[in-house]
Formats: sequence, structure tokens, C-alpha cells
Amino acid sequence: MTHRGPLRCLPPTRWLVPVLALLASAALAQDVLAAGPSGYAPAPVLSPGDYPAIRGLSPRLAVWFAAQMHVWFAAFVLAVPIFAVILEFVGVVKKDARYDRVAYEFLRVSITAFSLTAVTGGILLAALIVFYPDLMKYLASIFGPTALFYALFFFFETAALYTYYYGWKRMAEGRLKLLHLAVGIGLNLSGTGLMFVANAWVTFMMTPAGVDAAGAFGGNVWEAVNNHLWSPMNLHRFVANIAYGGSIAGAYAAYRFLGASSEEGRAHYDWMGYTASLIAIGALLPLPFAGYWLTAEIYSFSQQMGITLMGGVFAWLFIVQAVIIGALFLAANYYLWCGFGRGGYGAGYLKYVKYIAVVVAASFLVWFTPHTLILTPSEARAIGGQYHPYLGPLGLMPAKNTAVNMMLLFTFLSFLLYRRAHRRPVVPWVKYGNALQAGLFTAAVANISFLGVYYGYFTNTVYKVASSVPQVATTLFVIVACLVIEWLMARGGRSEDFKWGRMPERSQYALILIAVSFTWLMGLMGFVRSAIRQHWHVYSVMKDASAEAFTPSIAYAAKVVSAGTVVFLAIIVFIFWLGGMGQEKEAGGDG
Amino acid sequence: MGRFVKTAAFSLFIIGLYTFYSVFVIPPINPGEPPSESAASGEPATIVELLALGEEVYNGKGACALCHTREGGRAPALEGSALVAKARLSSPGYSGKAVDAESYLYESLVDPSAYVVPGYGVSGTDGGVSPMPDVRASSIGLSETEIRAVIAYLQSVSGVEITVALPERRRE
Amino acid sequence: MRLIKFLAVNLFFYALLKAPGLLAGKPVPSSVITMYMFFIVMTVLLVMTITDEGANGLFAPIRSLLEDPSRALARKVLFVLLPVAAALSVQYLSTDPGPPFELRSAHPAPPGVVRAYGKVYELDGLENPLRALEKENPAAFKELAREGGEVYFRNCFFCHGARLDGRGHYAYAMDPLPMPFTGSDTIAQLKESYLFWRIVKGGPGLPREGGPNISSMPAWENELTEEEVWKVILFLYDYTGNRPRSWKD
Amino acid sequence: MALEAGSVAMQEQNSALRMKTTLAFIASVLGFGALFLVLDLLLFNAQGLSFVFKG
Repeated sequence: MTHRGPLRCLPPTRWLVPVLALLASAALAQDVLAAGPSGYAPAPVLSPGDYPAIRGLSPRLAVWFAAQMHVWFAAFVLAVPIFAVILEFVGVVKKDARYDRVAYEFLRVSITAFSLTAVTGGILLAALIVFYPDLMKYLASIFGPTALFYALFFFFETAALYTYYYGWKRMAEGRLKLLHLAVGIGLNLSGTGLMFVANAWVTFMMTPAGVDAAGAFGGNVWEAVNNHLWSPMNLHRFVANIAYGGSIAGAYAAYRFLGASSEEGRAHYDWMGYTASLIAIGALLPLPFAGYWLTAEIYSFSQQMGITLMGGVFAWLFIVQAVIIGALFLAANYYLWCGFGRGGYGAGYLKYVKYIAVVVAASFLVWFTPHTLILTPSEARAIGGQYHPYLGPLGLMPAKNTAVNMMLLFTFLSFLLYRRAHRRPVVPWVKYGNALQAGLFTAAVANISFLGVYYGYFTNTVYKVASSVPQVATTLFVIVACLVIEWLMARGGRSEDFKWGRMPERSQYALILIAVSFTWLMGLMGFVRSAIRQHWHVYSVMKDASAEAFTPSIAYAAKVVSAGTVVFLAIIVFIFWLGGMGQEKEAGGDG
Repeated sequence: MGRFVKTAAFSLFIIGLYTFYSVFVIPPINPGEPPSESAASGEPATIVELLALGEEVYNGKGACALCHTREGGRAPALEGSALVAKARLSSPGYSGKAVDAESYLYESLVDPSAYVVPGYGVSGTDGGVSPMPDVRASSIGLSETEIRAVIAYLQSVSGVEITVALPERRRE
Repeated sequence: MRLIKFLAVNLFFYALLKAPGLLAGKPVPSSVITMYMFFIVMTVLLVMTITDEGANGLFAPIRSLLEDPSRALARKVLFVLLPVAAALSVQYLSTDPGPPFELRSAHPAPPGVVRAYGKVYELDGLENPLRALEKENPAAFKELAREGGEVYFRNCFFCHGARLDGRGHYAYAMDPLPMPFTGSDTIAQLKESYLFWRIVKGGPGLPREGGPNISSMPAWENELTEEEVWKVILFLYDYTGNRPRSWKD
Repeated sequence: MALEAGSVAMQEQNSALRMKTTLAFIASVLGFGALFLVLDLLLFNAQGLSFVFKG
């Protein structure tokens, strides 16, 4: 039982932080109340001298790094309980003990990350207070009262986490199991609440509300909290956290799969990797829509900020994003294709893979074809300008929207075939059902291409982007309708169990790629979110007067994000190793 | 230990690829420096200086060119703004207090919602509210001189006579 | 066998990407080809390694080359050739650096207003005043287009060429090459007001996004009269059989 | 003989089935195509959809 050692000595940090935060917020609240309603000063106007300088240390880089680490850890530890509760719930409904086992295992190996989230949060706070004291003073003068909520949520989350974790074995039966599930849901609610409070501070810096043009606070904290970006950011981060947790769990399972010595261990981790990646991809699909809402709110707050985001300097950033998301989709497809081998009928579907691959890859290529081509002068000469007769149309939005929908549609087709790999429908109208599905796909592909080509290039610009809505509607319709048909056809069908563990080792690297890409992408998008504020601490209210107020280039940001990703993943691996030590003693080592 | 080295190498390779792509493949574009506190170092003494300041503010500090482009369609093009200004005053949707073309332009800069060109209002307000900020607000923060210079610049690109008075003359 | 198939599939796609450049003279930029090929090779690799048999079939020749004792000679040859090939490619890349890549917009957005000939032209809605004659008086229109041809051959032909294909006597001294007027992707895509602006203001009148300002087109406002400019525009469309885009579409 | 007749009958049945499935396929393409067209028109006419990009 020595392995519990490192865990035992960590809880004090868990208790100390909320207590300190509670004291600090009480003191702050007192300050704010004592100042009275007339006590709100406008945002301070700063000069370079107001920023403490420490030789050889870049304040922005330090804060950036600390913030990035904290956000990654926070996303991870918010995702783990969501993930665990979903699995536990499915396990209770399906009466399948595997789900419970996976949920508990994943929670157990991740438990150290909770302490590290608090530690990185503390480091971030310290860095901010040291390097940007005036900004923090200003924010505290507005958000002082919310720190109380933060501390309360923190307190509840910690309490719920320990009950949830340590009570898992003891509350495994009957009514206690339901109570345990309720504690898990409470844990998630308080965790999400915690994130919502923190999001209010972040979004206020981007789209301040509740303050006048000079930054003087009107006294209504709720107004400042419920600013333009708060709700979309809450949604976006919530969904992204689920996807992120799924991807990390998948990578964990992949790693254990690679090292599993017994057939049983391989089957278990194969199944865990599949379930986790399914959750990750499922949560990834609605993410673009949350992103659209976020972007729309940025535009409605400030056109200037919106244009900075989508055009000009950051246009290339979205090409990088396209490359990474394309890689994610390719990897997910590859994982599904490899999974054909798990079912008895899978071999028959392998011949379709290359056609799906052609469509997915072609969509991917269209998606990251830049609007502004990089040409050598001799090429520019031959083409006679920047606009390429064949590639030019591919750089425009309608082509990209079409490509994304095709990619989704054919990834879904991979999934359908994967399901068919272990299930043969026997209803009398199988042939007609297949014809119906094929017709649905054909009609959808035709409709999406028609919308993209016709409305994208042959009508005026108003329809150019509006056509993306019916395109997405078509894709969603196909997914729902196909699943319904599939479900009707599968009734009474012969189904073979998947042979879990019958996966090539190569496929596991796809899961690792998904996790690494997710981490990197989160860092990059975090950069752009922060960078579109440009030289403002609080956009349009409080200027950043420090020497590092300029916006860094994408290349620089990519290097910082890469360094952060390496450090973060190294720590995560260390945490898993720490958590895994116990298991090896318990289970006699299948890891 | 072999699988650890393998997966670590694989992960580093992926991160390396993304970094390589962002650093070397996409063109290096450096975002501009934050704008200086005030474009107007002193009061412009001549019309030429006033116009130069106006153009500088228009493309730089004022960030006008960000939205007022022909391709974007987010905001009306301004190259003929001073030409149409006079006609705007008598249009039915006009609710401001301007009396001539110059004061109309001034009003459009500091109170953009006084007249919203049809089709350019914030969606959902039925064209009643302009998405443009007051240029004196801190997100842009133009001084009185800079606003006058922008108006002069708009008049010059519209090809009409420049009616903006130089600061000295206004003081007299 | 599968290794050969792998190479063949990739070569096929490479040829497909190269084809526009070799056959139609519109090369796909090398930067794009590099990116495309990277992902195409990856995808082909993925598709060919879904099953264990597939992966083994693909890698078996490589493995045997590296491990099979009977192929020691081939291995040694490979290990000599590889570094030589690497050295040669590095040398090739370093001795032919080529001019830097550039980002330049060929058809930049026109300004709203052009000031020339002491007048202000609002480009929005600006029509060629002579265009109406095409229907009203075809004979006079033909005559105007002929006169435009004279203007062309006195001024423009040296660069834009006798066949209006952008390959005149001086063309090859220019970079970028002068714009051709034949074909359906230059003036056929533009309105006459756009041509008016480009002729009157030339390279110096390009906005910033058209830069780096390397267009050698002179500003013709001091050389040609307003009517001559409109006439030469008539000629350009008439001679090449193109139709200008109108304000209606 | 019977076997031959059986196989001929099977072939006929197969080709009939193939015919029928092809028809079903064409019908579903047309049916869903019409459905999508209606959906497109409805969505285009709905207000406020082009909220992100104004042009």
C-alpha cells in the first residue's frame, strides 16, 4: 500500500487552496463593499514603468505558459469526471461491469492531476499578480465577489471528488450506487460552475460589459459576468473538454494496449480505447457549431475584433487549424478501418475503404488549400497572377464548407460499415434498405455539391455562406436517417460480438495522434483567442502598455505551444505512471 | 520501455510536424506594432499635412480600412462618402442634427447610428443601430484633430472641395 | 509487389498534380504540391496498412533488403547510394535558391473613385460611354473599335503583343509577364470600368494589396485621351471575342 | 434438368431483384433529392441565418 504515499501527501494542497481563496475573497469583498458604489475608478492608464521587470524573464511568456498549463490541466480534470460519470451511467443502464471498471481506472490514474490543476492555477495567479499587478487590481475590483463563488465551487468540487473516488468501491451496490452517481453529477456541476466563474474573468477581458467607455465599473457584477462571450465560451469549453478527456483516455488505453501482455488485458484496453475515442469524436462534431456561435458573438461585439480574427494576420492560422483537424479525421477513419477486423463480416467491407479514403483525403486537401497561394516568381509568371484557374475556387469558403460536409458524411460511412462488420441484418427488405441508404447518400452528396457549387460561385455573395446552413442540415439529416434505417434493419439480425483486442498495433498510434493533436490545437486556439485582443489587457478599456504588448507571430506562437504540449504531456505521462504503480501491485501487472 | 520510447518519439514527431508547418511552410507574417498613442505629433499646419495625417489615421490608428473595404461588404465604401453626404441629410431615415456635408461626416464618425446606410445595420435592429463604434471611444480613441483630418481625407478621395478648416484658422 | 503498387499510386497522383503545369501551362504551385503530396502519401500508406497482411506485404521487401543475409550486396549498394543521393539533393537545393516566394494579388480590388482628366469617376456603375453604339449603330461601333486598334498598336502592342496574348517584344523583360487579353480568365472576368482604372492609373496606381508593386504598366492618363482609353477597351474585347462583365451580373 | 431449371429460375429471380433494388435506389435518390430541395429552400428563406459572415 505504499503507492498511496504520493497521493496522501497531496490532499493538503487541495484543501489549502480553497481556504486561502475563501479568505482572500472575503477580504476583497470587504474592500469592495467598504469602497461603496461611488468607489469604482476608471481603468488605470498604464505606462511601461508600471510593469515590474525581472531580468532574463519575459513576463508575457511566463504568464502565457502558466495559463496554458493551467487550462490544459483544468480541461483534463474537468473532463475526467464527465467521462467517468457518462461511463458509470452507461454501465448502470446496460448492466455491464466493464464500463464501471474503465471509469474507475481512469479516475484513479488521473487523480493526481487534480492537485496539479490547483498548483498550476496558483502559479498562474502568482505570475499574474507579480507581472501585471494593475490589471489584477482592476479585475479584482470588479470580480471580487465572484471569487467567493469560485471558492465555494472549489470546496464542493473537492468534497465531491473525494467522496466519489474513495466511495466507488463502498457505494457499488443498489441504492448506494445511484447515490454515488448523484455525487458524480454533483462533482461535475461544481466543476463546471468553477469553469464558468473563471470563464467570466477571461471573457470580460475580451468583451467587457458592465463598464463604461473609460472602464469605470457600473456596480452590477452579473452584467460584467454575463458579457457577450460568456455563454458561447462556456458551451465551447464544456463540449471541448468532453472531446479532450475522451482523446486523452483513448491515448491512455492505446498505450496500455501496446504494453498489455495478456489477451484479456488487450481486449479490455482495446474496448476502452474504442469507447473513449467514440466519445471524443462524438463531442468533436458539434464543436464547430459552438465555434460559429463564439465567432458570431465576437463579430456582434466588435466588427474590428472579428475581422482581426478571420482575416489578415490570422487567416493562415485557420489553415493550420484545418490541417490539424484534417489529420484528426484521417486518424479517426483509420482507427475505424482497422476496426473492421474486429468483427466477423469486416473483411467484406475492406474493398470500400479506398473509395472512402479518396473522398476524405480530397476533402481534406480542398479544406486546407489557401486562398492566397504561395508562388515562386516563375510560377506566378506562368499563371499570370495570383489567382489560379483550377485551385483558385478551392480557396473560397463555399468549397471548404462543401469539403467539411463531405468529410463528415464519409467518416460517418466508415462508422456505418464498421458497425456492419459484426452485424448482418436479416429482415426481408435488406436489399431495399441498402438501396434506400445508398439513395440517401447519393442525394445528399448531390445536394451538398450543388449547394456548394451553385450558390458558392454562381449567385451573389449573400448566399455564399448562407448555403453552409442547408449543407450542414443535409449532413445531420443523413446521419439521423441512416441510423434509424440501420436500427430498423438490425432488429432480429445476426450479430457477432466484436473480438476485442484483435487490433493491429498501428491503429493505436491513431489514438495517440488524436490526443496529441487535440492538445496542440487547444493551445493554438487559445493563442488566437488571446491574440485578437491585440494590445489590450481588457479590450477597448485597458491598454497593455508593457514592452511586450505587440501581437506575436503564428510561428512564435507555434513554438510556445509545442514546448507547452511537450511539457504537459510529459507531466500527464508521469501522472499515469504514478497512478499505474498501484494497479500493478493490485492486478499483478498487466500493464 | 520500448513502447514508451516509441510512443514518445511518435508524439514528438507529430508535434514537430505541426511546428514545422506553422514556422516554415506558412508565410511568416508579423502582426503590426501596437499603434502609437497619438498619430498627431503636432497640429498640422497645411492642408497637405492635414491630408497626410488623415490618410495615416484612416489606414492606421483609426482602423477604418478594416471594415470599409469594397470586398468585405461589412460597411459602406467611403470613397464617395463626401459626394453622397449632402443627399443623406434629406433622406427619410436621417435622424441626426448635421447641417452640411462636413458636419454629416463628423456626426457619422462620432454618432454612427444617426444615419445607418440601408443594409449595414446590426442584424436584428432593423437597420436602427450601426455596428461602428464612436471613433472617440477608447478602442480607437481619435482626437478632435485626427477626426478633422479623416474628414478632410474623405473629402479629398471623394474629389470634392476640402472644407475642413486648419486648426489655426479655426482658433481665430 | 505492394511496395510497387504503393509507389505507382503515389506517382499517379503526383502526375495528376503536375499535369496542369505540363499540359495547360498553369502549374500547380510547388508549395501546394508539396503539401498535397505529403497528405496523399500518408493516406495511401494508411489505406494500404489497414490489415496485417497489407502492412506486411508493403514492408516485406524493405525488411528483407535490410535483414536478409543473402541480399548483403544490395544493402551495401543502398547504403552507399543513400548518402550520395542526400548530398546531391542538398547541393541541388542550396545552389538553386531561386527568388523568394511572394504573396501578390493580381486583380486587386479597385478603388471606389478614380480622379483623372480633371474629373472624378465613380467606378461603381461606370459604363463605357461608347458601348451603347454596339447595338444602336454597329457600323460606327466597328469604326471605333478599329480606331481603338490603332491606339493599341501605337502604344500597347510592344508588351501585350500583336495577338493580344501578353507576349509582345518586350514582354520577356517584364516580371510578372504582361497580362494576356485572350482566353476567358482575364478581361472576360472584369468590368470595363476596371480596365479603365488599370489603364489610366497603371502600376503606380495599384493599391497596397497589389504589391509588392512590380507591375510595369505605365499610367496612361497623360499619354492617352479619355476617349482613346474607352476606344482601346472596345478593341480589346472586340478583337479577342470576349464580353465584359456588366453591372447587372 | 431440374437443377438447370432451378438455376435459371434463380437467375431470373436475381435479375428481377436487381431490377427492383435499382428502382428502389432511383426512387430514394429522387425522393430524398426532392426532400433536400425543399429543406434548402426553407432554410434559405429563414431569416437571420447568415449571422456570421455578412458577405
